[in-house]
Amino acid sequence: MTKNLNLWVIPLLPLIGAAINGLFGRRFKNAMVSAVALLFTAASFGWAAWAVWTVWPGSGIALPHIETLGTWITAGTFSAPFGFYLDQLSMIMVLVVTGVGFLIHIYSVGYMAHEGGYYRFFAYLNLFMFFMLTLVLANNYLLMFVGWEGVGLASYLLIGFFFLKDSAADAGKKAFIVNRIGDFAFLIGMFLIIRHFGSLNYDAVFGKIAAGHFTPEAGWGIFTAIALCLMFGATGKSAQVPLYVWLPDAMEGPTPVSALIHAATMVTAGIYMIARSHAIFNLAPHALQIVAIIGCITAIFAATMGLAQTDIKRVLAYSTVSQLGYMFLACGVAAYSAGIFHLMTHAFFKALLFLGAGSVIHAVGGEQDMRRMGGLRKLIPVTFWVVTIATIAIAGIPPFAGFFSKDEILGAVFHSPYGGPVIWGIGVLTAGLTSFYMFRLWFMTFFGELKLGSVELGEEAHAAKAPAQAAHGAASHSHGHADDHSHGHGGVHESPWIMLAPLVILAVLSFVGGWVGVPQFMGGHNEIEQFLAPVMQSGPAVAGEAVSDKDATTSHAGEATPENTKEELFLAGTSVAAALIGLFFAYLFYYKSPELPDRITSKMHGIYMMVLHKYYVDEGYGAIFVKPLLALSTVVLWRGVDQGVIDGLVNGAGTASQGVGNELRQMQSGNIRSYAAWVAIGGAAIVAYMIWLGVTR
Amino acid sequence: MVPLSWYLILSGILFSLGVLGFLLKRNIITIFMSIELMLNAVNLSFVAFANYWHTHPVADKSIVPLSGQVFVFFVMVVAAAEAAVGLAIIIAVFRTRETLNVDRVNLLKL
Amino acid sequence: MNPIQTVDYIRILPELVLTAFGIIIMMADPLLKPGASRKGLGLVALGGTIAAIAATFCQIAWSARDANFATPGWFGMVRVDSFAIFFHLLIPAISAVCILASLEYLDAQNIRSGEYYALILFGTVGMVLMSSAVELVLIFIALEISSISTYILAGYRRRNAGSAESAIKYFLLGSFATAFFLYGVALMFGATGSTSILKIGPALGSNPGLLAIAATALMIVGLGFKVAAAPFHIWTPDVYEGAPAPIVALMSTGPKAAAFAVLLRVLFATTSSDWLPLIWICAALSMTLGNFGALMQNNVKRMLAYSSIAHAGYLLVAFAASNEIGRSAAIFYTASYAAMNVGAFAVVSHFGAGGERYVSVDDYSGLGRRSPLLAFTFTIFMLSLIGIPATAGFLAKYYVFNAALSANAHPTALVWLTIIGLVNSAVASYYYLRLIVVMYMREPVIVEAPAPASGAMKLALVLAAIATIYLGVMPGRVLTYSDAGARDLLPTAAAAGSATPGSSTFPGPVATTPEK
Amino acid sequence: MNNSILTLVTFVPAIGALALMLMPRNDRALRWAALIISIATFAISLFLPMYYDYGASGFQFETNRNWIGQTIHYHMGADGISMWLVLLTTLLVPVSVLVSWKSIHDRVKEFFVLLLLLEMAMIGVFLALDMFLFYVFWEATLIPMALLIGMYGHERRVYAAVKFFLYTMVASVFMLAAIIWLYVHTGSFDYSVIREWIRVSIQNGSVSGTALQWLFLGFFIAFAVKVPLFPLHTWLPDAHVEAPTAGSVLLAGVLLKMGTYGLLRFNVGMFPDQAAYNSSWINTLAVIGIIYGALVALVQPNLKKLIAYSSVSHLGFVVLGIFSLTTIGADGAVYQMLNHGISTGALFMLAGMLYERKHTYEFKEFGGLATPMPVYATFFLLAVLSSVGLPLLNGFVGEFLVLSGTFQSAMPHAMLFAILGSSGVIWGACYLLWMYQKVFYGQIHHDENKTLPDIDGRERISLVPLVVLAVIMGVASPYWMKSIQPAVVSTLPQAAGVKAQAQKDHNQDKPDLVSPVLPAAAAVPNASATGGQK
Repeated sequence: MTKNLNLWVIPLLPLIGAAINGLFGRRFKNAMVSAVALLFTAASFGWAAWAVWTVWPGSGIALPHIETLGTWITAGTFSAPFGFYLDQLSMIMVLVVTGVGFLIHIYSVGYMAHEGGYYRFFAYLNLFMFFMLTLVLANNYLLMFVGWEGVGLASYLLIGFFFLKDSAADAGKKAFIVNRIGDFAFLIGMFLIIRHFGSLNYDAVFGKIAAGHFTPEAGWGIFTAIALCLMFGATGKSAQVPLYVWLPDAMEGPTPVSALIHAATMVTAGIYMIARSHAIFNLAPHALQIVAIIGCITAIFAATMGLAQTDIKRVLAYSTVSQLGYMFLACGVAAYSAGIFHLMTHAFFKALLFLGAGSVIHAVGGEQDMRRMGGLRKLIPVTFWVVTIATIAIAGIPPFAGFFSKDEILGAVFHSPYGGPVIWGIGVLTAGLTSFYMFRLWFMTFFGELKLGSVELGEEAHAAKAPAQAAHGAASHSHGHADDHSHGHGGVHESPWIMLAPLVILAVLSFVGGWVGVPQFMGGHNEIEQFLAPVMQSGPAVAGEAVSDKDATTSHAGEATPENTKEELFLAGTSVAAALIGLFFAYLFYYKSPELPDRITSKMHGIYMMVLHKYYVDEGYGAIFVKPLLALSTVVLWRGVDQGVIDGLVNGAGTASQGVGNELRQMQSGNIRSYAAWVAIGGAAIVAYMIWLGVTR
Repeated sequence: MVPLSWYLILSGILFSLGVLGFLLKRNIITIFMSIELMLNAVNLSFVAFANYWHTHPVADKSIVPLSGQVFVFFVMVVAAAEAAVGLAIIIAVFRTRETLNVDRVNLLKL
Repeated sequence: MNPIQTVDYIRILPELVLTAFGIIIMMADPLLKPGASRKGLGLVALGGTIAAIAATFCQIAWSARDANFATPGWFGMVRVDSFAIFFHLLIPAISAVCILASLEYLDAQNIRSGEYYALILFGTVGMVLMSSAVELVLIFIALEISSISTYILAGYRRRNAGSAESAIKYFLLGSFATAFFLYGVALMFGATGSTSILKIGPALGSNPGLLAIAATALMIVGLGFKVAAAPFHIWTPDVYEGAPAPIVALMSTGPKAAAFAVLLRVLFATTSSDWLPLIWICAALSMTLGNFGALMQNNVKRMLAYSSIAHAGYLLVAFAASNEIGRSAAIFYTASYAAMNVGAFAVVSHFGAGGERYVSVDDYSGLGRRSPLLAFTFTIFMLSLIGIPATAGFLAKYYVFNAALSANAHPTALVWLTIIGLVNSAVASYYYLRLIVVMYMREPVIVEAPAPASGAMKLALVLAAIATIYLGVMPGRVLTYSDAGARDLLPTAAAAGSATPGSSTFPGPVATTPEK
Repeated sequence: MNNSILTLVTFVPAIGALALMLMPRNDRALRWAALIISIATFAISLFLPMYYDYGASGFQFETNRNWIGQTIHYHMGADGISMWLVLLTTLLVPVSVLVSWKSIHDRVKEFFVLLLLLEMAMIGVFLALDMFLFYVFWEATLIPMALLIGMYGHERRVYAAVKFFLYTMVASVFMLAAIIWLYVHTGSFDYSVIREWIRVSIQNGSVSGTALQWLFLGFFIAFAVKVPLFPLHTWLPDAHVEAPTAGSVLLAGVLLKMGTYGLLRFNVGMFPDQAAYNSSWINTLAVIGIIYGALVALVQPNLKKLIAYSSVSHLGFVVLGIFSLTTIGADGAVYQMLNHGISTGALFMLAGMLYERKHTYEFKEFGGLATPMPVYATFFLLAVLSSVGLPLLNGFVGEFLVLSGTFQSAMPHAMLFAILGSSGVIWGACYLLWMYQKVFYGQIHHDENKTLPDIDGRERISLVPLVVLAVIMGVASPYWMKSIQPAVVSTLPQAAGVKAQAQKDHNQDKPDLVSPVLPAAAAVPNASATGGQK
């Protein structure tokens, strides 16, 4: 049974919203702008929900459900359609994107109420929704790439929303360019797919793999190459090592943007892409191994960087990077459904954390430095409670959402040939660190004394704050309004309900969201894994190594033998213990004896400075890539080759010609007798030549 | 009988003398005379050749070998015309430059 | 039978007409008040040139009726074939435009003498005769007629030292070179017993003796001088700079065309092609010396003089090709070059104003603003000289190089010559472009506006411009003429004479009659 | 109609120019007249896609009559490649007229006359099928352009104009030599005749490879300078910086396309073997151009110079696509020609509008302009995104196809070229976003910039067609491809010497057979039947 769901409407609705607001929004009142934006986002969510409900397994509609609207690009034998693809994977994604997106839209109505460029913000936000939905609904890589690049654009625009601030403009540009480096690899990956499959359509590509045309022996190199290219593309979008550097800077954008794009949706695109391409990855064990390693490194690396941050949003940013590392790790051990599961729960609690942080920032009048916060528990109780839920969720304490998904991943890692105990150990350590820095944030923000304006901040914070304050004067007069609100509130105040309502909904989801994946040893059915199973098994029954690890993951999820259960319980217990240890240290350092951190940092100054400066990665990239490149371009290529060598040759030829001309005309002495001599000599030469010719003949 | 080549060599020497005169003399009039010398050298050739062809008739009867002697008259007429014009020009030069030294007639150059 | 028939008079009708008009002017001049404008005489002269053209049409009509018209007349001295007729049309046309340009010029320079026009006509007689003469001594005489006239005309700005210097240089060096030519004629006479071009070819065969070779060399020297080919080009810049601009227009095109005609007749008289390497070298040298010499010139007349050396070089490329296409290309080139160069010098002569004050490149600054039409026409001529398509200069160059590349003899050498030529024409575009640049892209340095062009000048410019464009866009008819001329040049055709009447018939009336 | 339409399109601008010449010097009337003439030309040119027979390949609307003698013909014809380039030209000219409305106030008449003459020549270049005619039009573009730069440009305009002229003049004489050589040996100037002659001659061995190589190079150098291909590009930045806005728009939009068009039509179309033989180093130059142009653009302190170098980079893609010698690559190259005309044309127009307000292109004079000029900033952003190759805008389609085609190409090192070329997407983002930030973001440092007026209705009208086209061409490429593709297929090599390529194209029909590393796949029938879920 087929049914036309008109899937194209889902992305198109936000696009219409964006177009309306973008073209006419300047003349609209704020209410009108938000009405348009919300209406189209809600409609998109509604349509998506209806479509998902219609094709829900058991409805009799075959999945994946593919709809093609027309041809987008065709050349030679290659063609790419405007095609949409709905299966269990994209169902989850489309619901998360539209659902969380809609909530964040609502929140933004309150949060952005006093900012200039209100219409612009919502236009961009809707534009983002359009591209993100295109990304998850596309039925081919090229259309996915449309969304892929498009969300990059939206991210660029939204990060640079406060474009009067140089730091914001820089961050937007950085995000786009770093993403483009990943996109470059994605492009190459697509070329490889075209070369070997002749198409970019999922059904064609995966169909061929499923049909068993390729054995790992024959296709090993190709699949590894494709998988590595796609993976590198994903490291850009999903902020993995080495391309994660843009995400922390992206916090220059308004907080709802951070929540939507840089936590819940866009950054998970890479995970989605790998999960979508699992059929390819399964045939490329080396690539999987690399994915796992990158995910692992990113997770621990970002977690350590998160330890020393004092900017509330930056802590969350590094946390996001770290959690994305988890998801990457999940993909790397071929536990794709676990990755998607974590993606979903992460979307809930991380969006909640960002929005909560936004609410805090809103409450304290634009302050983002946690050292100036404290004791907000009483002043903004609703925010406090929702953030608490989110913090527990991300720390991985049961029965909150984060626990289930994280446990799922760690379990898979432990069993997988690409994971193993070492990587698992790092994962657990990361879990502990996560718990530590999240509770650190929690304690610093909500407990102790409110220290607004009273604390002498370190040089770092000054440096970071300076441009923002410099920008402030101009910003308050124009629509490019910085995050720090200027509608001077005397004291701290709770956010309006339009902002709190989404927080509450997300809090509920953060709490219950994990229950769809309760593992069997706990008496659950792990619904999400079963739900996704048809997609993840649409890949081939592959031979050799890939099959064995596939077996490993499925056995882990599928059957529940007694030994298994014991082991699972041990694993789960370890990760919960790590979370609790993290909580304890956070309590110790930031609640019980707040002077302790300073003592420790003064003792381990070198390491602390390194962590505080994020391992000098940005500086390193600058010194290794950016500066030499600019110097090369300016000195060698432009001034040297272009103006020096090439133009030098060209102009030199001109000057030389003139010189020759000048020399030649010296012949023209003006003296008749010398002229006659020329004629005579010429004549003599000609006669001599002719006679020589005649004589020799 | 004097062979043809003697005349031709003489003619060549005269012609070369004319050329050398042109190249070496500075007075415009002298130079002009040198040109006349060259023309007359040619005339000598004409006459010599005419005589030669007169004694060595060619197959083609339409060729009139005597024409060589007639040519000399043409050349002389032309030379006379040239002399008239040339002297006029020399006078014009003298008027403007007040010199007949050819080396000083070098306003136009490069 | 009277050796001189009526048809013989038809064969020299243009010369006769021109001479008659010249004499009328000479006789009328003393009757006019001294110091009065001689414009009337100029108009008479103009009438003379037009009459000469009409006379040529008479020849064309005659040739259509009389198949023997193209056989040599006047005791085998004059041969009016399509080749000659081409130049009979071209040369009086050049003179006509130069006279038109002179009408204004003489008033501007305050020159009041009628002989000027008479001399132009006599010079034209010489040139016209050169193209139809097939007898070396007659060629010599015709050459002298045209030369002596131009010697005088070159010095016509009597109060100007430069003009006198120009005249004396031209005169002395011209005579010098003519002596070489004459010596060549004498040697050729010695080698073959004849001075008729039509007879020396068969007499020499394909393996001429030493004497004939030396004779050819000497004639090349003389004619090379007249066409300003390197290394005999050296007089050109000085003479052109000093001579009156309209006269430069004439002598850079008319005598040159005629000399090229003679060169064509002489060089292709024999089947021997010993001279090919020489012409190759001359062509390469002329192009290079001319173009590079022009690069640094600041005086427009002098620059155009160097340019004319370069163009002689391009023309010689066609000679070097040594095939029928090449000969046709050479004939076409003379016409094209005449059109654009006469036009260019007409502009120079108008713009130079009294005493030819404004002849430096800088003086042309902002001309596009001060006198848009003058600048526009000048631009057309410059573009044509560069060789931009849709102008005569381009097609002329194109045919030349086409000929060089289709040559069977020495193909490699000719490919190189073509490349030298093409690179040269690219280099050349710099200095022509410089004039366009200053006219349109610089602000004027002279404040006074150029005097408005007189009607005659306008007519001259328009005629030249139209001819330039016409030859560039619709050259078809002129090309058929030049092709026919090239065919008639061939010694075999000439020897066959009446045997192949079709080839010696000027195609003009044949082609045009059905249309009328 | 069908065989006079091309003549009409080509010469209506010329007639218009003549009419303008005869008009009195009333600037307002002249502007309107120029606008009307150029719009009329555009309207006439719209007949081409309307009456184009999309089912057929080969040339259409042909007209062929004797011009000079029997051999030089007035032979015009359009195929899917030239038709769209003509439309691009006729679209950009009215836009250029609009954009020059106020910025040209001195010698208005000459300006528009030159503009229309230029249009005629450019259209002629794309439509001429007789090599002689082609060359005539080719050279005829030179003068109006040089004059436009030299008469209406900025400070160093004379240097730029002369450099432009000499560079292209020197290069095109080699093409002339090659054309003459071909004529001498074939007795014809007709494109198809010569093409056929070369094909036959290669088969029966009557023409040497050396000769063909020289001919190839003769054409190549003329086109490479026009493209411009590294290292022959240095005229371009100067010409662009100094040219008036309309000049830049047409220079980048159309004139550069003449080079790539020539490469495709003549170098690849006539000398397939040589194209394959030389593809390595040409592609190397193209890739160097892509990266080099981008890197140099990255450090330019001048808006227009940056865009000029970006053209070097973008045209590198086009050359790469052409010399991939694949259908996909060449399709993409043709599409990219159109895209570049639109996006870079728009960028130059935008730069010109800024110049009208600020009289400088230096970045240090700008900054923060998004605040006073929001509409302008939006248009600029769209143009930048189109240029940067964002999907759903036109630039992406072309770039993707070019790179994809190169990647699939059988030419040596094609994959390496494709990968290096793909890095262009990174560089493009770098310099274009850097530019955008310099102009629009940050604080306003110059007080006078705070009150800069946003673009007015005329300027918007001139920009809208380009921006709208950028979007449409980004989503509806098949509309263009259906005519481009057959033309490209019939232009690309079919000669014996490029069998490898033919084999390659053949293989692409059956992707299963493609990969040498996947031999197991060969025996299995098309998999999508079993794998696709329908």
